[in-house]
Amino acid sequence: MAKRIEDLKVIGNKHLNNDSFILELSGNTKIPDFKPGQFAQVRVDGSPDTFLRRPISIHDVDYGKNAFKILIQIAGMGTKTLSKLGNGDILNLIYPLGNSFSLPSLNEQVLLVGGGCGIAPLLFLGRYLKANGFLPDILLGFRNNARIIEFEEYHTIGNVFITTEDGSMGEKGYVTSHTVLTARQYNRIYCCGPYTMMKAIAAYSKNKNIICEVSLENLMACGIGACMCCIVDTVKGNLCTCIDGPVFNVNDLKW
Amino acid sequence: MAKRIEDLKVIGNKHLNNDSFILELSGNTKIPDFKPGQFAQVRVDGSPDTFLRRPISIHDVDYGKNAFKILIQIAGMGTKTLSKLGNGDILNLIYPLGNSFSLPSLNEQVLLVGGGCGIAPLLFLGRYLKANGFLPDILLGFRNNARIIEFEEYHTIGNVFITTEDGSMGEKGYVTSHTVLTARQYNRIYCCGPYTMMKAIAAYSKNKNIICEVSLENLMACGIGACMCCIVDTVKGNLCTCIDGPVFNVNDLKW
Amino acid sequence: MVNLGFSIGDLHFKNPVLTASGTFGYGSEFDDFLDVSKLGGIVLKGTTLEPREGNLYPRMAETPSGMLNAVGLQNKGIDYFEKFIYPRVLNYGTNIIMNINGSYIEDYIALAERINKLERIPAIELNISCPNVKMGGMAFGTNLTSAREVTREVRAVYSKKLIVKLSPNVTNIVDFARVVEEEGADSVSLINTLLGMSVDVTNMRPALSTITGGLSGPAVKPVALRMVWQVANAVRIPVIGIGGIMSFSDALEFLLAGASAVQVGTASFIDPQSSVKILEGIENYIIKKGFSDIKEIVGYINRSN
Amino acid sequence: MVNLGFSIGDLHFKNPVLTASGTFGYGSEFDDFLDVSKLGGIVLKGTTLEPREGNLYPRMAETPSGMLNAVGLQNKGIDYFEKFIYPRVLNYGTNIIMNINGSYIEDYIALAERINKLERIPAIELNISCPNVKMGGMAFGTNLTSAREVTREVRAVYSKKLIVKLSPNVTNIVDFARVVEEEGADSVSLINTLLGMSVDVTNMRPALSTITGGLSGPAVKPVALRMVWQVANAVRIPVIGIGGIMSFSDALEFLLAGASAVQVGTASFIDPQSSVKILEGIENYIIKKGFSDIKEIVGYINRSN
Ligand SMILES: Cc1cc2nc3c(=O)[nH]c(=O)nc-3n(C[C@H](O)[C@H](O)[C@H](O)COP(=O)(O)OP(=O)(O)OC[C@H]3O[C@@H](n4cnc5c(N)ncnc54)[C@H](O)[C@@H]3O)c2cc1C
Ligand SMILES: Cc1cc2nc3c(=O)[nH]c(=O)nc-3n(C[C@H](O)[C@H](O)[C@H](O)COP(=O)(O)OP(=O)(O)OC[C@H]3O[C@@H](n4cnc5c(N)ncnc54)[C@H](O)[C@@H]3O)c2cc1C
Ligand SMILES: Cc1cc2nc3c(=O)[nH]c(=O)nc-3n(C[C@H](O)[C@H](O)[C@H](O)COP(=O)(O)O)c2cc1C
Ligand SMILES: Cc1cc2nc3c(=O)[nH]c(=O)nc-3n(C[C@H](O)[C@H](O)[C@H](O)COP(=O)(O)O)c2cc1C
Ligand code: FES
Ligand code: FES
Repeated sequence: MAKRIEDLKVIGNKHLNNDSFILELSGNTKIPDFKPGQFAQVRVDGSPDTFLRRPISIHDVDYGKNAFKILIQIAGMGTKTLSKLGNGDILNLIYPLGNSFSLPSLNEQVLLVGGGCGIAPLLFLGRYLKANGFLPDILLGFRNNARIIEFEEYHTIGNVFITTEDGSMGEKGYVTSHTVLTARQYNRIYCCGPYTMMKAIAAYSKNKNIICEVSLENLMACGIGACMCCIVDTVKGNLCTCIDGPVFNVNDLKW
Repeated sequence: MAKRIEDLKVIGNKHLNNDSFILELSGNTKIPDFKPGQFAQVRVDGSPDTFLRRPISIHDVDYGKNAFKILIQIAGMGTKTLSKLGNGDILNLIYPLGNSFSLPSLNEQVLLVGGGCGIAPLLFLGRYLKANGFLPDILLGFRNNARIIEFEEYHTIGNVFITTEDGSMGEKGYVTSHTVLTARQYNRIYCCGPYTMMKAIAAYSKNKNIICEVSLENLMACGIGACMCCIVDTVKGNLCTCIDGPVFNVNDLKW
Repeated sequence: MVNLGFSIGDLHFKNPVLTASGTFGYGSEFDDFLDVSKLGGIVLKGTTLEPREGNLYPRMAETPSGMLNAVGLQNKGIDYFEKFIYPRVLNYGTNIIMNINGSYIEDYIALAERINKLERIPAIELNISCPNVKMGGMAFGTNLTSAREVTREVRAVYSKKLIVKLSPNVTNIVDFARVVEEEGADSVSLINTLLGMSVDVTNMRPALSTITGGLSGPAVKPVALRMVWQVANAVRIPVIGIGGIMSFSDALEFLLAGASAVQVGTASFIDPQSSVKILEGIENYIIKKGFSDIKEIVGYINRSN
Repeated sequence: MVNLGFSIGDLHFKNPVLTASGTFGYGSEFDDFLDVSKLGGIVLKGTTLEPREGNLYPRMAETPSGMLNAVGLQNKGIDYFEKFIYPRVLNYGTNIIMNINGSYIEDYIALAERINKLERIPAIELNISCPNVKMGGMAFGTNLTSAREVTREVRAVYSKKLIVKLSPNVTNIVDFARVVEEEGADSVSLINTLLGMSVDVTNMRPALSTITGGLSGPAVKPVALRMVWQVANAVRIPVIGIGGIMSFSDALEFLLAGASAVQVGTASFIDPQSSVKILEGIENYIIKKGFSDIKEIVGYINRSN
């Protein structure tokens, strides 16, 4: 799929909580056929502290409306500046970038695991899986119930399980301690979230011989395989998160 | 008068033509007693190309409303960014800065000469003179009638004479060729505008032994006399435009 | 019609906009965004004799108007290049320049010999900012003797155009330009990255795995421009200006200061089309200013002063 | 209560935030904005033996995340200083440091002798980035012999604290730090400005009357930080970090890299209250990180690595 650089129009900015928001974007040209797990390199205008683009996952796609969404959590000045965008504002993107989650084989039991804003790519992945005949379980971890975002959307895709660190919703603890992981058998896990969470899920999967793919969030400069800044140490040597990833099979990672 | 650094609120942004606009500003504290000719160092937020503050003159003051105006002409990214401010936006200023135009002596015939956005400080000066019992003439030069700005306001202060380079309004030519300069006798001229214009007016004044003060627009870093970047070569040596000026008697300048 | 071309000896470039090594991959990464044949040339990613894995992650840190990198020349080595990459870049329709790197002078020599035989590579850019193992890791390009030696030895085995890329981390860059000119360099390009550093205050650790790294981007432009101006006034060979060029106006600063051409680096990360946009901007400027040949503006500030 | 103080020998500073020479005037310019007695110290505008008019206008150009200046040490000379300025700065309630400059070693010596007698000036900062007339205008601070000589001669006549301010325009700043330490400097401060340049593309002329000038501001921070880290690891005397410090977080990068204190320069132009805000930010950080003495964070990145 050809990469492109394009000015898109903000047609929605929904604030989910103090530091998470969803931008809906649309353009004059037909949006590309996204694959789940792909991302965009977003130019942040009007932020003197933000020199480089910011990588942001594709969160949701509406081909009928010719629009798609990105879910962003404020981490610093770049994302903060983006949070102030309003309808009609222009956002310059290089996209779609990166590889994608692989499609499961027939009859595989699939689990999506997301933590914090790591849930961003999972919604589109979930919809994609559902469209392809899968009924994934979804396990989401948050700090507390005030931090829970987009939770309803996932119910349209499959069974949703929640953990919060303080037990204010769902099971108390981290995703890795959720009872569903012992109660049910999975053939394949897709995971995105903080590194500690992904590593724990990777260990769990390896232990149980479950196929596991994670989406990494390494620091990037170019996003298109030109700078070699975003590397991850794999069994195949240093690979670029931006073109060889962001999705990796955990067996390829030296975790 | 104590200088201050303050967040002010934009309570108006009136666009005069493609590249000139007037911001009205108000704050929580009482605005200072401005002297005509003073300026502010304006911080430009959200403009990666604008590292330093931008010096902008006080254009008009409304003590009753506790508000004042600045008139800005877009020159580059800094002023362009300011042009996009809207009501309720915050503008950080260091002000009031600089010396001021001197008050004329009793019975002096006074002329204000302005060109382009150099008219900015003259409105407040005019009001100030009027409040002190003077009836100044005002001679304004513009490129063409589309460039004429704030022309009506000056009628409330004194007689207004206009030149345009193409003759589309007032006399055709530059301010220095306007017939009022030969028709009337002045004791004192205050001038602000492009350097070539100020130099021509300075030469005219010296020739006729008229007291002439000009307001210079040198490049500034600090605006408070700390960096010595804004100097002007005078008979007293290098002086700072920001604290020894911006208003200078042309006899002190080596023009 | 304006003439935008420039030459290094008898090697002609259709225009003065090239891409900088390490910031444009092997060119094909940008195929979706621009037509490389429009450019004056492209300098490929740094190549070494043996494959290199480069430095540990994190290799990059954002800084005010710039970035630090510590990629450490990750590349698959010259063998892989010859077999798999060279066939791909053969038909680019622009000058393909190889950027060569080594830890020993012998590495550079071996590379230059190999590349001398690659018909479609008309020039190499000798990156002398690499640590010289025999000098305890001090960069070849920060020691006059090493700089001289490596240039001389490569010159001896390499018959096509030799561009030496200078390091800015020196007291007097003019000395280095003169030395490599003396040793037969056909052109100098400058600057490579400034040695910098960044600390992650939240984690109380260096931002890069290597602690220090190379600074690039607009932040370095004033230093790069000063060095290009100094060097252009000191040597006769063409000077290629590099450092923080984001816009056509930045490129023009270098040309007016004396550079015959420019390389666009970090800008390609922010806008992959930067190089072609810069080229268009230069052409428009020359037309608007009433010139007909780019040579008329090269070094203009020296003439008007 | 956290201890923020640091010392140069027996000279105590109540906290590690000073202002940089040439960016804070004589202090009184900032009276409306802050209480200078809150600061660890202020370094006055560069002083010379004779009055200087400085360079022609334009002396300043904005650059990406920074500025170039070519003020050229405009000041009224030491006589005027003693008579009219010294009486004003006497009672500032903080350490007042004089920044001294010359074209000949003799100038520095004469100045140091004079200032040695000024009771309320406990330290001088020796600016060795000035052109050495006897060396054809090459800065004292870019030649090891000149740097050594000027430090030695000033040390011989000056009995209070001697801070030598290093130039970043050198291949190896560590060599310079070591040399001035050997000659008895009590502290080093770095960096002074990087030599840079800017061209006005519209007018096709250099932006500064002097063509080249000194680059300061956030753009130089990565280079400054790298040099401070290198020097702090090489000398025993306290290192004062300078260069692009705009926020408390920038200041902390320097402290974590090994600086005992910092100077705030260009930041004071953008926010005249920068220095006190930075001080507050450092204090909060130390509390939040659970330390009680600033010394615990100085050079922290070396310990954790
Ligand atoms: C492929 C990919 C997809 C992503 N998708 C999303 C998404 O859908 N939604 C979302 O909110 N975020 C996503 N991220 C993360 C996002 O790019 C960063 O949060 C963002 O770049 C931060 O920019 P900033 O200017 O706001 O913060 P900065 O000021 O740049 O950073 C704030 C803090 O976060 C740390 N940080 C920033 N980026 C990273 C990183 N990539 N890895 C480790 N630490 C980092 C910094 O070191 C700093 O301490 C993705 C990242 C990648 C690589
Ligand atoms: C005391 C004082 C009062 C001023 N009052 C006003 C005012 O009331 N209204 C107003 O519109 N402008 C005023 N100016 C000028 C104003 O400060 C500049 O136009 C502004 O700084 C330009 O900023 P910018 O980022 O938009 O453009 P930049 O990108 O900084 O500059 C655009 C172009 O203008 C040139 N330029 C910018 N500033 C100056 C300058 N000071 N002298 C010479 N050339 C310059 C630059 O070199 C460049 O070529 C005043 C200047 C001073 C010193
Ligand atoms: C990620 C990255 C990798 C680089 N790799 C190389 C390299 O392999 N060889 C080389 O000579 N220069 C390399 N450089 C330096 C650039 O070619 C260029 O000299 C420098 O970045 C300054 O230009 P800029 O500011 O336009 O980026 C690299 C720069 C970056 C940012
Ligand atoms: C306008 C200006 C004038 C300066 N004058 C002097 C000076 O007289 N003596 C000196 O040692 N350094 C001088 N400097 C350098 C600063 O003290 C400081 O070392 C440099 O600006 C880097 O710090 P910064 O990036 O925080 O500004 C000057 C800097 C500026 C911007
Ligand atoms: S971000 Fe440049 S190669 Fe991945
Ligand atoms: S602008 Fe700094 S002294 Fe005038």
